[in-house]
Amino acid sequence: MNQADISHLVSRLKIQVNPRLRKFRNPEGPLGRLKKLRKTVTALFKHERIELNYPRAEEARMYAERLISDAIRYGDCHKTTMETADFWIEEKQLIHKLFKVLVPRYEHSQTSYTRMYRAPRPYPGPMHKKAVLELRGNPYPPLLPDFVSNRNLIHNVLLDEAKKEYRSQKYAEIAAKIESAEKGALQIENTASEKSSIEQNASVSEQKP
Amino acid sequence: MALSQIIKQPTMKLLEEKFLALSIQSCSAIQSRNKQVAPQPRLRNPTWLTKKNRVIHDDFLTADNAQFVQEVIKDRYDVPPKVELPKNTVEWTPKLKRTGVIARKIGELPLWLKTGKKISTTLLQVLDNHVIKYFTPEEYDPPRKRPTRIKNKAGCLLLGAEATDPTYLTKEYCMLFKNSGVIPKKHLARFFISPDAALPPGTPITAQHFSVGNYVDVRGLTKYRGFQGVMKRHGFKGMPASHGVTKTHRRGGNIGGGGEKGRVWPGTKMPGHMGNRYRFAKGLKIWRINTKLNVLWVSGIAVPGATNSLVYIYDTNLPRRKPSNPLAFPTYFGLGDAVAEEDIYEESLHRFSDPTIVFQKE
Amino acid sequence: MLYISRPFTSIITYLNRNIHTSKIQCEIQKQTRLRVVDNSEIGKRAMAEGRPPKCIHVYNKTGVGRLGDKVLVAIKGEKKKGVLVGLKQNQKVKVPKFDSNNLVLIDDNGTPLGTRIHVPIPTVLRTILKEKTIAKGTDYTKLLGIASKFV
Amino acid sequence: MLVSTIRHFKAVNYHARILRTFSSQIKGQSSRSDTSKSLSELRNVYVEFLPDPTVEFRNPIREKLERLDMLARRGQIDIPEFYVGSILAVTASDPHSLGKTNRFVGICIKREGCGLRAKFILRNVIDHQGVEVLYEMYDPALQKVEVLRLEKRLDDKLLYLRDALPEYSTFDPDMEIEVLPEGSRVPVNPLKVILKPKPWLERWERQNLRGVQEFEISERDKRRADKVATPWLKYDLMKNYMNTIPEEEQNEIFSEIHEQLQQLELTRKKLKRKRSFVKPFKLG
Repeated sequence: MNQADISHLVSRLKIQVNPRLRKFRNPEGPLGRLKKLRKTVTALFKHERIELNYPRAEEARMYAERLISDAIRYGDCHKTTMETADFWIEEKQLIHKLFKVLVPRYEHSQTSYTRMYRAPRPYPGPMHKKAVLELRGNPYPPLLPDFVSNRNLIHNVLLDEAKKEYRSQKYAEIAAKIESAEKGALQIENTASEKSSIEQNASVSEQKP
Repeated sequence: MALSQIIKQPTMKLLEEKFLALSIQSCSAIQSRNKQVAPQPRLRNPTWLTKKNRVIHDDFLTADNAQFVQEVIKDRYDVPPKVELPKNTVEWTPKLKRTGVIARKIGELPLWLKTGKKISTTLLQVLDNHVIKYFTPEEYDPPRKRPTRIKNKAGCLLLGAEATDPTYLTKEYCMLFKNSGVIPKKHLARFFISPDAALPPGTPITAQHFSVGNYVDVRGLTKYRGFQGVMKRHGFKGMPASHGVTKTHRRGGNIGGGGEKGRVWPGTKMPGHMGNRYRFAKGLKIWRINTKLNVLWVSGIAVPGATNSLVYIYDTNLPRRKPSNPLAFPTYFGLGDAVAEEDIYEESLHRFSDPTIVFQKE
Repeated sequence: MLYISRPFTSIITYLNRNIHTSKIQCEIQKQTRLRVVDNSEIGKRAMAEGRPPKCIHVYNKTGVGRLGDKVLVAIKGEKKKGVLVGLKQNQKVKVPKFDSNNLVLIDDNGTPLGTRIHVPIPTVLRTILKEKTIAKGTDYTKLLGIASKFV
Repeated sequence: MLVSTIRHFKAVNYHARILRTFSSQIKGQSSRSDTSKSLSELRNVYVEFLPDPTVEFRNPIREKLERLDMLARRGQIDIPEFYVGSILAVTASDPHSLGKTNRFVGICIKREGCGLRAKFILRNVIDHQGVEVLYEMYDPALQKVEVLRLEKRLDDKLLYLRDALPEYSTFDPDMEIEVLPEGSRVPVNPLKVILKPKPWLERWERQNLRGVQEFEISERDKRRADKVATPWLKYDLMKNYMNTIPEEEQNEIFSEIHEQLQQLELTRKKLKRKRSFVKPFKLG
């Protein structure tokens, strides 16, 4: 049971994080792994949309998200953040892009800063899964067709009709219920006002069942 | 003359029939010699093992329609099913077998006794269990037919746990829940019970099915560790690191003698897949129950499975740990006037809200 | 600091002999050097000469000395018995762990050879030694009487 | 492929919705300036209320139950704010001498664990003998935990005091409580200790200690230390992320238990006032 490290605060990432990091075995050890990933992160910041193997894309995506979120959180005057950015971005002019372009772009973003798609695998060819990794708000045309106007799809039309019918039935039932409740309340009122006479009491008891 | 032509002749046909009859007779004669052998098991899954998850296509529903689907589900299942409690219940006796429950292992925490001793416990959260169906002993058709020597016949109770969104499930799976009136559940489990312990469909089962101080058996799927060597899998000692040992530091060594018995005996401990099997942790004491969140604290940290994995809790079958006081039979219905405490502790347990322990002279 | 005036080599031998840097060697077993913490004559002289006693037997079934165990030590060319009253090993909760492996010399009846223990000893020894006294028939609790401080 | 990506996109949208509602809650909290300030302080004072960040061991219900138990125990005993480097006095009931208590004074050299398993180690030198005791914070046999001197040191762990000269870990058992002025920050003691010559219990030259005076090491040790050093570990952003709890989640936890903690602080303040009133009558 380890204590959480609170010396350096971080923001919650807006993507799902793998519980374990991939090892990417490397002759240089863990540092070699970081060096490998930083090439991808630099390329992502430079080109804004890249196609690569899936495992590396997923891993690099987490680091890119962390870098942007730290940059948003601490800004460019924070020493540790600047050092980290310096380590992760190999082409140094991109550090300016991170703090001056990407930070304003994502400052008020409620979703993740990057987006990842599974890409088709070349056939015949290696069996590796492929992925497309991109920064949100990039200048390229979108990869997927737009499905915003899906109201005219057949099942949506059918569901619309079903909805109308279902609701009308439901509201009718509710109205009936209220009416009956009102009636019941009226009856109770009547009983309360006419409680004094024994005859009426008897009549009410007849009505009740 | 060809053989087929001979067979076509009526006399030959008769002969053939006779021959076949003879052969069948002789076969049955051989079988009758092995009367006591149990019949071959029939491979047939229980009726509730249907395909569970629907293939999900993206339907591009509008937000309104998606909301409408959820509304229908809510209207359909929001009302808890009306259950008629069993009327002629019998008193619990040690020979009766109650149902178990489906639970989730949620972690491990220390507790302290009044003597100042620290014990480690595992927390098991009893999920929203509901009875789905009861199969009487006659109805329940086990895949393997046993010889008729079983005296105490057991019924089978099907429990479901963890309500889920029915739109993700297949129609066949949802139909299993139709008669019970509960919302389709993610997990199903069967429990063999005495016919007296039968419960009507829709009955909820809570953590108070068990009581503090009693013992339970917990069954879970152990963590899968892949293909492992004998040192990790069976706790072998391995061989020395040096002193002329080459290439056999973590190996098992000899696996048997030669000569007449020169073969690998069944059950020899060797490398192989480790874990990913259902295992019991037996005789765990219940120390504490939280009735609000349905959590049990049971002793030990050896409950099989990872944190957040499913486990099944049964009354213990260890003869010396059977409960002395009568249990809630067939389950706890909460009919008494007194509202249960939020936290029920075992007597010897220190409550965190109690004052500091002081060791006094007797 | 006592040994600074001695030749350099003797410092090295002393340190090598006495200070264990790995965890496993914090265990008390045969050949372990111990520190006498009572004021018995033989113990005082042995410590002052820089020849601390060496454990040559642990009286239990594991052969590893725990708190309150009886050990046989070789001290100044003699064999003496002693009780472990403080260990370097990591201990359980609320049981103190010391910077040295401490020993109090006793005779065969459990009577301590010295008259005073000049370091604190753990209170858990009260329970441990009482249990041992009942089990073994020798009165070990006498050494609690000469303790100066409990922690 | 297409379908799965769109589903993924939907899932992200869903998370975003949750986040939005959550962040609006947080904003609502931060408008009350005093609350938000104390929230940021709470994480330093009550570190053990944050759960173990290891993903596979986490479960919200277990964590909640654990926090409730911790609060219940804190209602019975006042566990004050302390750090590694503070000097504490712990009074525990002693099962080995019935009816009596055991008081140990020492410097806190390590804090570890979280939740009900939180522990700390105290060290002192008594009669020229170094003694260390490990205590559990939520042990029901602890009667009193007093902070005699509240301060921090330059390092997170002071295990090197075991190899330092004994005067650095010698403290008077009858020490008086040193009271800090109200509202002041916890002072950091810039003391640099002198280590004894080798051999050591650990290879201190590999640990980048700040609270130790410079010592001489051989060329070989230096080379080896450089070989195993991991200066890039601070750049492994995901590893760091997995060792901590994100701030949003911390705020969630502390806003849940904030009221009870505030109540505990109030009772502590009352007790303190009482104690200071009684003080003149005590004869030293």
